[in-house]
Parts: sequence; C-alpha cells; structure tokens
Amino acid sequence: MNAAMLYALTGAGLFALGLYALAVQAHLLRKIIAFNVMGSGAFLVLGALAHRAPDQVADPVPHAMVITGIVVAVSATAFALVLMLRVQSETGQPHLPEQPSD
Amino acid sequence: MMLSQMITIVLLLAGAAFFLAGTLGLLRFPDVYTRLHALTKADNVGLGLVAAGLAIQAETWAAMGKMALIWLLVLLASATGAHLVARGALRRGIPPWTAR
Amino acid sequence: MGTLSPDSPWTIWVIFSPLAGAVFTFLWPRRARLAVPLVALGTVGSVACLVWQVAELGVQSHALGGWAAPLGINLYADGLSAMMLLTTALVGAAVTFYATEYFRRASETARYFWPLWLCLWTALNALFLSWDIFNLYVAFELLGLAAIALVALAGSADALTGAMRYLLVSLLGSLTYLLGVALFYSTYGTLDIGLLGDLTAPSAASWAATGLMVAGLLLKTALFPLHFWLPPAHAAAPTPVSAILSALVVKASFYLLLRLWLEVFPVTAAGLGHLLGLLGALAIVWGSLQALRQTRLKLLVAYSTVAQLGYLFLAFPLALSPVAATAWSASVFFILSHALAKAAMFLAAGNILRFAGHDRIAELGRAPYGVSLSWAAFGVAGISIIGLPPSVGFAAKWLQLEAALAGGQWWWTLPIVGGGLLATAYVFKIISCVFSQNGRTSGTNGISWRMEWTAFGLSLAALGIGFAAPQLLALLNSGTPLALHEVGSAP
Amino acid sequence: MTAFYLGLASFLLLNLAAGMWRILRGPSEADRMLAAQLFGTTAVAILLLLAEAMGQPALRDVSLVFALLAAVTVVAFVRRAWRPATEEHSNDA
Amino acid sequence: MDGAVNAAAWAFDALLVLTLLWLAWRVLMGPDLFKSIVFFIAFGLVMALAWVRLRAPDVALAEAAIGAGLTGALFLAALSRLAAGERIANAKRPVENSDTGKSTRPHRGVRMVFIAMSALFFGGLAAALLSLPAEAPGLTIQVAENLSTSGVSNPVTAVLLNFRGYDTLLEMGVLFLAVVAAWSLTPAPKEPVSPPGIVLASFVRVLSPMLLLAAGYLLWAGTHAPGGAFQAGSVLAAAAVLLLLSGKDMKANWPEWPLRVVLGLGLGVFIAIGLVMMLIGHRFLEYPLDYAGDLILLIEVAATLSIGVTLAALFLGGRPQRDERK
Repeated sequence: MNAAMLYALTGAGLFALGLYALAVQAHLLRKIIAFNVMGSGAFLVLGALAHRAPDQVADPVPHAMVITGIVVAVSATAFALVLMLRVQSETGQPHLPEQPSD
Repeated sequence: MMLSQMITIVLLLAGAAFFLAGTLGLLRFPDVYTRLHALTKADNVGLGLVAAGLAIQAETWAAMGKMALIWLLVLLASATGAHLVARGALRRGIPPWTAR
Repeated sequence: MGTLSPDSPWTIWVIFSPLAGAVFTFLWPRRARLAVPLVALGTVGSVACLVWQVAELGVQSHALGGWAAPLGINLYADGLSAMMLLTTALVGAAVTFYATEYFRRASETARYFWPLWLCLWTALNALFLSWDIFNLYVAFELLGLAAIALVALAGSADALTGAMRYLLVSLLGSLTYLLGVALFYSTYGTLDIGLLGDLTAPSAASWAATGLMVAGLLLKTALFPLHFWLPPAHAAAPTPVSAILSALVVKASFYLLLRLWLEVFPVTAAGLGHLLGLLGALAIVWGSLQALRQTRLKLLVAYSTVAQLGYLFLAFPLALSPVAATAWSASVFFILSHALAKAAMFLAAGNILRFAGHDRIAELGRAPYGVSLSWAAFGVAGISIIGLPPSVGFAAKWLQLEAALAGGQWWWTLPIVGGGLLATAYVFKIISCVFSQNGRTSGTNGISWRMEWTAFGLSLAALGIGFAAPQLLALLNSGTPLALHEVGSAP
Repeated sequence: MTAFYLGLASFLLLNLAAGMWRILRGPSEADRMLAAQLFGTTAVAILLLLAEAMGQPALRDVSLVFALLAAVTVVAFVRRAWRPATEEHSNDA
Repeated sequence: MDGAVNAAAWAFDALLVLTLLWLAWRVLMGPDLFKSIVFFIAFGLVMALAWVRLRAPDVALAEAAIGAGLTGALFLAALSRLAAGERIANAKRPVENSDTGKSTRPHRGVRMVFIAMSALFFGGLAAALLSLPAEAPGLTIQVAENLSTSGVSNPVTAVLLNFRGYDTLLEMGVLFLAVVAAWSLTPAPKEPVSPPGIVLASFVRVLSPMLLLAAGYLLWAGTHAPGGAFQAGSVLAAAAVLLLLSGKDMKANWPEWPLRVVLGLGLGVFIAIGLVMMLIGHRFLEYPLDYAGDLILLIEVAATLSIGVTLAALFLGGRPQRDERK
C-alpha cells in the first residue's frame, strides 16, 4: 500500500463521491461542479498509477494525458456553464424540468 | 549540523509560529476586519520567514531571487485582496466590531 | 489481415479537410457559402479514395509523428472503418446540401452551424480512424460537444433542456470511458488497440476496465434503459441536426463498442453478450411501442431510432456462435441502412414541419399536397426501416435471421420479425395521413426543391444500395477480424 | 532536514484544514473568501517547503503561479460574486 | 534518518488525502452554493499539492493555473449571472420563493439507493486498483530512449507535442469548438460596469505585465523544465480575466476579426505545420530531426496565444457585442 495506491484510491473515492452528488443534486451548477470533482478523481487515478514507475521518476505519458484531460474538462465546463445560463433564461429555473414521458 | 541549517530551522519555526498566529486569529477574531489583519499580516510575515529560511539553502542566487519575487507577489496580492474585501464589506454595511 | 501498406496520405486528408473547413468558416463566415461545398467535396473525395485503397490494397495505416505504436498514435483504416466512413460521407454530403438551403434565411444561425457541423464531421472521421484508446476519448469529447452545441442551436426551451440533458449524459459517459482507459493503460502499459488486443487477459483490472468502458459507451449509444436523453434532444434539434444525430453520432459510440469488443476486451463472456442482446430486444419493443404512442412526428422518428438501435445490439449474442462473421456484418449493414433511411426520414419530417408549421400527427392530413415529394421520401425510407426487399435494411435483417438460425439461437428471430411488424405500424400511422382526404392545402412555401430532393435521394439510396450488398460485404471483410471471433478462439 | 521540511509542511496543511472551519461557519461571504485567500498563501509556503524536501526546484514555478493567481479568485469574488447586502444576510440565516 | 523521512512523508500524504476527501464532501454536499464554490477553489489548490507529491510538476502547474484559478473565477462569474437571471425570473413570476442553490434532495429512500450504488462502484474500482502490481514502468523507458530525438528535453512536453502531437491537436480542436459553441449560444451577458477604484486599477496595471512575463517564462521553460503551452496559456488567460474584472472593456478596443484569427491561430498553425511535414515527404506531424525543437516552439507560441484568448473568451460567456452588428 504505497503512496501511489493511496492517491489512486482517493481518486476512485472522489469519482464515486462525484457520481453520488451528480445523481442526487438537482441544481445544474452543482451537477457541473460534481463533474469537475469526478474529472479530478479520474485524473488522480491516472496520475497516481503513473507514480509507480521505478527509481523516483514518474511515467510522463499519463501526465500528458492528464494535462490534455484538464484542458478538455475546463472547455466542457465553460460550455456547460453558458448552456446552463441559457436554460435558466429560457425556462426560468436552473434545473432540468421533470421528464414528462419516459 | 551546520550553522546555515541551524538558521534555517530557526527561521522556519518562526515562520510556522506566525502562520499559527494567523490561523488562530482567523478562527478567534469576532468580525471580518480583525480577521483581515490576522490573515494578511501574520501569514505574509510567516511566508517571508519561510522563504528566507529556504533561501539560505537555495543552491543559486537565481533561486533566491525567485523566492523573493514570489514573496513580493503574494504580498501584493493579499494586500490588494484585503483592501478590496474590507472596502466591499464596509460598503455592504457589515458593522466593525466594537468592544461592548 | 491484408497487407499493412504504411502511411497512406488519404487517412490524413479525411480528417483535416473538414477541420480546416471548420476553422475557415469560423474566420470568414460570409465566404462560407463558397467554402462549404468545396470542403464537402474534398472530404467525400478523400473518403472515396481511402475506401478504394482499403478495398484494393487492404488495411491502410499512418503512424502519426513518425513514432511507432507503443509511443505514438496510429491511424488505422480497415473494412469496418471504411464502411463507417462511407456512411458518414454519404449522409454528411446530403445533409450539407440540405443545410445550405435550410439555413438560407437564418443567416445568424448558419454562421455558427457550419463550423460546428464541420467539427462534428472531423470528430466522426477521427473516431473511425483512430487506433489509440486515449485519442478516442478526445475525439469522443469533440464529437459530444459539437453535437450538443448543434442541438442547442435551435434555441427553443426544449431544445436547450434536451441539449443540457444530453451534455450531462455525454460527460458522464466520457468520464467513465476515461476511467476504463486509465485502468487498461495502468495494467498493460500501452494505449494502442492492436497491442492491447494481444496483451489483454482476464484479470480483475481488465474486467473492471471492460465494465467501465461498456457502461460509458452504452450510455452514449442510448441503449434501452439509458435512452431517456435521446428523443427530446433529437426531436427538438434543427432538422439537419436531427438527421446527423440519429444517423451518425449515435452510431459512432456503437462503432467504438464494436471495435473494442472485437479487438481489446478479454475473452468476451457469453453472459455480457446475452445481456446486451436482451437489452437490444427490449429496446426494439419499447422503442416501437413508444413511437406508436407519440403525437408529434419528430418524436416518433426519434423513438424509432431508439428501437432500431436495438437491432445493432442483437449481434452480440448472435456472434457467440460459429457464424460470428455473418452476425457482425449484419449489424454493420444495419448501421448503413438505418443511417441512410433515418436521415431521409428526419429530412422529410423537417420539410413537412416547415411546410405545415407544426408536426402534430393528428392535423398533418391537411398538408399533404404542398410537400408530396417529402411524403414519398418518408414512405420509401419507411420501407428500409421496416426491412422490405430490396433495401439494405432487408439485407441486414436477412443476414441476422440467417445468423440466428444457423447459430442455433432461434429465439432471437422473435424481436427481429416483431420489430419489423411494429415498424410497419408506426410508419403507416404517418403515411395514413396522406390518404385521409380531409385537407385543403395549407402552409408556407418555404420548401425548395433541393430540400425535398435530398430527402428523396437519401431514401432511394437506402433502397438502391441493397443491390451493392456483395461488394460492401467484400469491403467489410478486407482486414477486419470479424471471422476470427468465433467462440473460444483467443483474439 | 527533509523530515523537518515535511513535518513543517504537514503542520501548515493542518493550518489549512483549520482555515476550512472558517469557510464552513463564516457568517458573511467575505469571511469565506478570506479563508480561500489564506489557502493561497499557505499553499505557496507548503510548495516552497516541498520543493526543498523533494529536491525539485521546478516546484518553485508552481508556487510562482499560485502567487500570481491567488488574486484572480479574490478579485472575481469582489467584482462579481459578492451579492448586494440585502440578500446576503437572508441566505446565511 | 530514512525512517523519519518516510514517516513524515506518510503523515503529509495521509493528511493531504483526508483534506482532499473532506473538501470534496463539503463541495458536493454543502447546502449553500457560494460556500461550495469557495470550497471548490480550495479543492483545486489542494489538488495541485497532490500533483506535486505525485512528482508531476507539469500537471501541478496546469491544475494550479486552470483548476484553482480559472475554473474558480468561471464558477464565481456564473454564480453572479445565475443570481442576476434569478432576479429577472422572479420579476416575471414572483410566485414561489427562489432557492439560492439550496440543494434540493430527493427523499431518503432514493438517496439510500444512490449511496449504495456509488459505494458499490467505489468497492469494485478499489478492488481493481489494488489488484494492480506495485511496480509498473509504463512507457518511461521508450520515452527516455527517444527523448534525444524529440527536440525538447522535458519528457512531458516531448510526449504532448511530439510523440502524441495528434492528441494535443484534437484537444486544441476541443478548445476551439468550446468557443464556437459558446458564441453560438448567446451574446456575452452585460456585466454591471462599476469603476474599479484606485487600488484594483493600479494592482491590475502592476500585475498584468508580470503575468505576461510569467506566461512567456513558462512557455520558454516548457522545453526543458515543467511548463509549456497550456500552463502559459492559462496564465495569459488569468491576465485577461483580471483586465475584464477590473472593468476594462476588452470588447471595445479589440476589433472582432483579429479576435477570431487569434482564436483559430493555435489550431491553424498546428494543422499547417502537420501538412507541411507531409508535403516534404514525412508522415503527418513528423518533424525533421534538426528542426524539431524550433517547430515545437513555434506551435507552442501559437498555442499559448490561442489558449489564452480562448479561455478569456470563455470567461466572457458569449459572443462579444460588437459581433452583433455583422
């Protein structure tokens, strides 16, 4: 149970927490924040497992993947915020209406 | 234990003491304005001491210069932040604490 | 597996002509009217050359940046990718032709439709060619964001809520898929699909990664229990966008699931295959019943997509029998037939909607004469959806029935045939409006011949390509390891 | 020496955790934003210590970025997210 | 002495992990939305510390600049626009009271089901993670071998811009798409323009050049030390955000067409260089050996400019007003 595995489990924990919050919270801004936490969790899993490389140097490929992921996450978040504000201006409330028919 | 390491340890401990004071102030003080004092003053002095302590161990002058620059930037940022928060709080009518 | 001729340039042009077009149309929106046909021609031309190369010389690949597999990213075009690229090119070109007319008056939305649509086309082509699981994640994200932005372009309240719900589902699916990528990379140390295929062996980590990836992809393919987001988004989007979404975007995540199932996932368990088949059958029944209940035309067509997607998933249990190759070819044919027919249906429905001003099925009877060609297109597309000869849909259903009977799993024939009957029901529910003579012609004349002929052309293509089935079958088998995946043979 | 640096970094992390209590309880939004600024300063100190402890001088660039960006969130709060006085007390009741 | 270092390292990691999880819990479950956002800013800071402990300074830089700085500012701006939107919505129908982001939860039973499901998910994932071997080289060896021919000496930049350059190109495409999508949705909301006051104005005037200098430094350092296009771009965006926040009307003195060119610049230069490589007989994005470093730097400069302006445009939250009249 070295440090890398500790951080990997934390990443998994963050992902599960985000998943729970995503399912429970109704406010759209809270859902977007939950996605950010889930994204950080997934990247932490990736980055922590890269730390297992021998002799104190971490594997650079997952680091590049995480940086790409962070930039993708921030652009998705920015777009989601703009869309949320548009939903609020059209429907008057920052929630998704209840699904009328399945 | 070389002399420089002794000085570093002393400076770092002093820095930690100031950080502790800052945090205690933040938790214990009654209103926004007093907490601003605790936060801005104590923490920045704490950071200055930590930076100074580490600068002694720094291998090149450039590293020392960079640490000094970091400290100055943090000073600038927290001073502005403190001013903005205080002015905003005053304008929003948060009453300053007065000893009853 | 065919000769692996290195570095075909066409794989690059297929991806970067639409991307360059997207940047151009964003920088010079007023010159989009000239640039878009050029870019569309360039893309379709390079897709045609690539498909010809794959058919003649076998698998094409391109080591990007000059780095070999484990370190660099490979582009890889085999029979399966060629078929998907062909479908995307056909439907994409038709929708581009339709959209130039559809957005003629709404220049404000058109200014942003072209960069978004060309980005989506790039993402589709990049997804079908990429041979690297993390690269597929980035292409997936590009695809999702472009599709959601296009849905939100309609600007109405339910378009925006549909787009928001689609965004939440898309982000959740991508993050789950990313977690699967993290697990696979941490276990096997490579991201290349080919290398992963040789290394994967059943272990706790690879099972978890498979489960995560399958869950993420099912969410984005809107398979039965997870289909709630599809109808509102597809119905509320502008007409050309609905056609693109139902015909192409939903198929991209199925293609990815199929590619990973064939190449990467450790020995595919019979249980998971049968579960997917069961969900597919439920999707067919539930989607068709919901389609029958709908009162609005575009929602009916959207629920028909949910139903037709079920057919694709029937291939998973059928492939667990010695006739796996027939089962996989059937589902790829389904992708082609549904793409063409559903695009035609949505374009026709869009014409009717624009002409009559509303799409409430009950009152559609009064407006059959203004857009008679669109009604014809809807009917002909219905033939392919139902699966009557000589359409490609019929060829696909025939192959699937053949695989079901030859593989000894006769019970799968029930959803196939049942689905056909239900499809007949909801198609004729619409066609019957034409024969009810209670109408005087009403509605604006905002329909140009281009829009009607595109819909009709696509429906004819869905009918006509049935004749080219043998050539398509040959193309599909050049380089795709379809036959390899009989039960028990290690990948 | 490294153990001393790491011990000190842990102590500062405790300080950080204590600051969080102010975010939780802080009566007014200004208090919460104060605590966020505390995090910035403490994080810079922790980073400088870690740079020394882990022997990676590159971490000083990270603390430089922290120092530069500490102001962005505070200014964003003051200029945008600070709601007018009337509403503020109601939601914290 | 070694035991003490391990113990201290373990203490720091355990404390950091606990802080991270507790912060995430407060971010997600807190009743008040503003409190959640402040916790989220703290979460970003502690996350950057976690990346530092995982020996990933490049990622720590990106997380610090984008995660803690920009995303926090984006959320705060979104919150203020949300409240403004709510005031308009209330004016139209002042019926039921508007919740200010109070987290409306489904009733108890449903929450139990979700708790069980996410706990199960965590259990399965943890089991899979624990089954992984403790030591795995990954692609470290291949990267180290080919580093000399990649034109840069920082392995992460080598992977980002040479070995997996196509990933970064598609990712620039995602950024470009996000701006186009945001512009297609709405015109930029009008922010309450108030004079910044002497302190903020002079602060921004002093800090902006430093931010630009830092962005240039990070860009240049990216070839041999942690840094690179994305970190430099986000520091550049922070400068632009500060200018926007201090009431400088970026839209007025920034003509619309050059803004679009800079937005498309990063992607355009990347594609152009890739295609030029193909014209001289190489494969796509295969840099000739002796020009690799210069080409990567050229791409990074274009990417930094593009990312900085793109993230600032995303902070703006819609297409600039001048765009309307076209």
